[in-house]
Amino acid sequence: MQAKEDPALHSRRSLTLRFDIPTSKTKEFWEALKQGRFVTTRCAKCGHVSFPPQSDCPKCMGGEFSWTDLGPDAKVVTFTHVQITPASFVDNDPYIIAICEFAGGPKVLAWLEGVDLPKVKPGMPVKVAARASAEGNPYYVFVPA
Amino acid sequence: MQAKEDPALHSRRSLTLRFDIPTSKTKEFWEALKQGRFVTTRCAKCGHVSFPPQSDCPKCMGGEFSWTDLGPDAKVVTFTHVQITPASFVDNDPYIIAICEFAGGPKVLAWLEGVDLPKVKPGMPVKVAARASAEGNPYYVFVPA
Amino acid sequence: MGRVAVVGVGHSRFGRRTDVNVAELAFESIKQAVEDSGADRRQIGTVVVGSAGGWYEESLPAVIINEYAGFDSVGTMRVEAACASGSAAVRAAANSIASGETDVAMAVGVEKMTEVDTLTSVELIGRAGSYTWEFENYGMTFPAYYALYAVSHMSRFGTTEEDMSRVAVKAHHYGSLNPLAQFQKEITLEKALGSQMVSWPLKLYDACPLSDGSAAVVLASEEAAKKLTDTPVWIKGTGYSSDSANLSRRDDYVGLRASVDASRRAYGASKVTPDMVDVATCHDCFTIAELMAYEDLGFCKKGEGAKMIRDGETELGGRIPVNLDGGLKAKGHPIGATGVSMTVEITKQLRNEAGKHQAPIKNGIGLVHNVGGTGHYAYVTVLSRD
Amino acid sequence: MGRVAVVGVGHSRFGRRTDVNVAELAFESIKQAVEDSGADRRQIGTVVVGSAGGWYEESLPAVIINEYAGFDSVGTMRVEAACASGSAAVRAAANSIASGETDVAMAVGVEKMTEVDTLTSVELIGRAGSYTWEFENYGMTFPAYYALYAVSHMSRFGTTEEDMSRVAVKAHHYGSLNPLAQFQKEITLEKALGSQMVSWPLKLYDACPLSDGSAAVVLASEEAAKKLTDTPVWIKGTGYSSDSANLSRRDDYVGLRASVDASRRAYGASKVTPDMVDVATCHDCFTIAELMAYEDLGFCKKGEGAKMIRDGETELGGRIPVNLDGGLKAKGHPIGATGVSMTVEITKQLRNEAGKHQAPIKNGIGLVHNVGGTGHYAYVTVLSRD
Ligand SMILES: [Zn+2]
Ligand SMILES: [Zn+2]
Repeated sequence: MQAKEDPALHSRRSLTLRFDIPTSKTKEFWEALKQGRFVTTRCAKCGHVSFPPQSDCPKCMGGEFSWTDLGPDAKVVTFTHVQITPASFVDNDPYIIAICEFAGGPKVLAWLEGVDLPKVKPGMPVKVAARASAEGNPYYVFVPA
Repeated sequence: MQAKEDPALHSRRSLTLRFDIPTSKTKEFWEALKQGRFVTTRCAKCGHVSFPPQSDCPKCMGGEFSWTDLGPDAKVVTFTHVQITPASFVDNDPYIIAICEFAGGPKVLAWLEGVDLPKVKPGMPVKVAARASAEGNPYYVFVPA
Repeated sequence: MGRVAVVGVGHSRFGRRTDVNVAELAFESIKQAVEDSGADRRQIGTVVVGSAGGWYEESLPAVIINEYAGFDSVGTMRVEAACASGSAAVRAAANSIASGETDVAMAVGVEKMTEVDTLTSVELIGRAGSYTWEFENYGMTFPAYYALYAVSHMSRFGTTEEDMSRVAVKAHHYGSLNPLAQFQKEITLEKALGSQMVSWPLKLYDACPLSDGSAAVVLASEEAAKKLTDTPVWIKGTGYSSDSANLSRRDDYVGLRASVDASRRAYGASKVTPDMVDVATCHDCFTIAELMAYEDLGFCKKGEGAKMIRDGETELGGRIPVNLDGGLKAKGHPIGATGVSMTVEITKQLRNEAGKHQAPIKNGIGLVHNVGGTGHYAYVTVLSRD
Repeated sequence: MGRVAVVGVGHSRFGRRTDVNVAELAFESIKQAVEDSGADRRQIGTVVVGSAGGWYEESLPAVIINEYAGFDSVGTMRVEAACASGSAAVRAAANSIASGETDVAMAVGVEKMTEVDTLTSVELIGRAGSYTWEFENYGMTFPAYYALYAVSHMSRFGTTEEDMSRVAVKAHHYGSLNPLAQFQKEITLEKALGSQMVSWPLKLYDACPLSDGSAAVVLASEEAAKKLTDTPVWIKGTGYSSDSANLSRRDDYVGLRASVDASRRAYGASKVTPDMVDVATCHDCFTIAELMAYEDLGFCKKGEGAKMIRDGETELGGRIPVNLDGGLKAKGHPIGATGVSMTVEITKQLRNEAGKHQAPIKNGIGLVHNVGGTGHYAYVTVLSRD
């Protein structure tokens, strides 16, 4: 270990990055979510269902697709409880993150709310629910079924 | 051109980076500068003079060196006047940047202060001068000789 | 070294692409390149992604792009050589073939630069030199870097602001012929000369824009190429070089030593001389950069770059047509995409598929010149019809 | 593909290196590697720098490092494969030789992670997956990524928190024998088990630290290697793979498919089977990662990783000693340096120069396993004395 008192240039310039991420290709997902529906894309050519939704098929590269309902029922595949959070989440209490699988369909990662850690088990039935951030951004969480 | 109204996720997370840059190997440079002297490294083995100063020789990879005085006299090699400044320099007025060459020695890039753009020419004699930022960080500029 | 050919090309529209995220943008080129090559996607053993990164939200672009495009379990990595990242990707993909790792590989170049505000972009590029010695206290910018060269070139050789503006006029003219270019309108010399000063003596119209865009090439070994296509374009020789991070350490400011070294190596490896080049893309991030490139690549003598543009020697029909796709200046410069985009352009030229901006092909030889930063990197590739 | 050998190695002390900037840190390894190789520095035609970047002020690390070390006009680029960036650099440098570009090349891995505060580091790593779908709204962290795997592995195979802590105890034991390691003190099982919870069930002692460090290797063609050294260590076979950016797209959470694929390809290319491996480095960014690696690399059957650590099979003297340098857990994990550091360690082991942590070498075969992210990338290299 080095001495903490090693000389350093404490930079007087900060670099702050905050991105505007295009959502034209997934706007139906976010709009359905605002109405409480959880949908994703199904390839018109090969039938592959993707999550996250994408307008180009990763299996056959086809560009034709339809939106299909996924929710709300799913079950927990795996999970964790995050106690040391990133800088941009310092105002959050520790949160449970779970990967949950929809019946016969894709898996989705999100917060699992409304349950204490010791009660969470793989296989636990959950349902997906819509939320909005304080800024009005839509997102989704899982809650016990 | 795309329509400005394309939907986007305006991220609610920002990433802010500000670095503590180790200066153990160049502290003599910064300390001499505070005392108004402009020095750099000279390799004990091959005599190569480096700027920026570095404690390992780029010519022979030797690790023995001494500090040698460079200043204050130099002349302008090339220059520019920066009118669109980076995000972290938005509070600065436009500035002249010049690369100046010390007599028989290395070149150095810094602001050229105390002269109007139309009067600056390649070959113009200048001298290096010490400055300190509002935060107390030492730096150097060129001024007309 | 086994021969490597370009067998498929893809290119997105460049510009302010607020309609797509980085993976969707890359996919536009990937799909075209795969279809153009005729290869089964599963033949592609390696995908190399060229991207400088930092401008957009995803920090592992290679992985995000491969997931989106369905490249499961492919060997992959990202490469960065500043504004030459795209050429570095082509190089790494070609080496993956030449070394025997795979028969078919893809290089994808992509950047998404408009998700942050303009002054943050200026900051990101300005930091890409020597942060400690040239940015922290002095706020270098990309135009400032090239302005230091422009002032020296003007002082030494009498190059003028008007000469530089001529490069912009040429670029916009050819941009108007390229439906994928960011700017598709011609401009006048007066408009260029009268545009906003950015870093004296460089003005807004001396500078390439901030761009979103992608490009992709599918490369193949000689054996695989001959099965896939009747019109392979061969990588005949390549050269790479670099120079100091600190501009203060450069020998002079009238040319890029890295470009000189890289081109000499590429000419040597390909046994080609500059007069054999039918068509070239030169790295014109600023107008002065294109003039210096003419000289550094041996298209003319040092100091005679301005004369070449004045005499129309780099126009369509001139001695060596340069940047017939509009160049970085008018086509746009999504950093990581540029080197791949140049490779796509020269491949199309050599296939006689460049449409309205097709050059006459006599020797079947084209050249790609791609600079990273201000000559911090240089990559030169000679492509050939045989 | 021509054979490529490691002919020189260099390695800095890992840890909180507030005494050096990124170029000074890289130079420590570069100088050692060049001297160890006996090569004239001018023979080195390519320098590939592996660094994830973002943690330190310089955005063109390859250029800054080459300037500092005096590599004027060398062909260079930076490569990124997240935490496998170092292995990607070794791969690219080796391909530069195998393709015939150069006879001697260098791969340098470096990261400087302590110039920002810890929570910013947590943020930087957490963003390196799918930013849009898994970070923006959910704040994934690196421990969280691996905790999702740990929970699944525990649930399916009965692996326990104690099993994971055993990996930490082993790592710290070997770290205590490595003077370049970040942590050089042994720990007890109780200390590991009782350490702060980070992302349940992973605790502080399940995680590698944030580190500064560098490593370098000089590689050479067969002809050049034989001139330079009597103890070349050959790159016998390599395998690379990748997996989805979104964790939700993975098939399961009990192993890394990318590691399985990469190791199968490396075994195939080198004609080596796991039982022939004398000594290995496995990517133990978290203790669960090491247990999964035993399984994914075929050192044991799926689900039996915990048994291997309980039975001491990966200790010095065991069936396949793993991470005798302390591993990422105790040696430290400067992201871009790690893959090169692993190559240095296995080279020293095969040369019988590993000092206090030397493994018995019977077949002359060692293995490097380097993962990027959470199996977003995997690189496996088989090294051999002949
Ligand atoms: Zn499909
Ligand atoms: Zn020396």
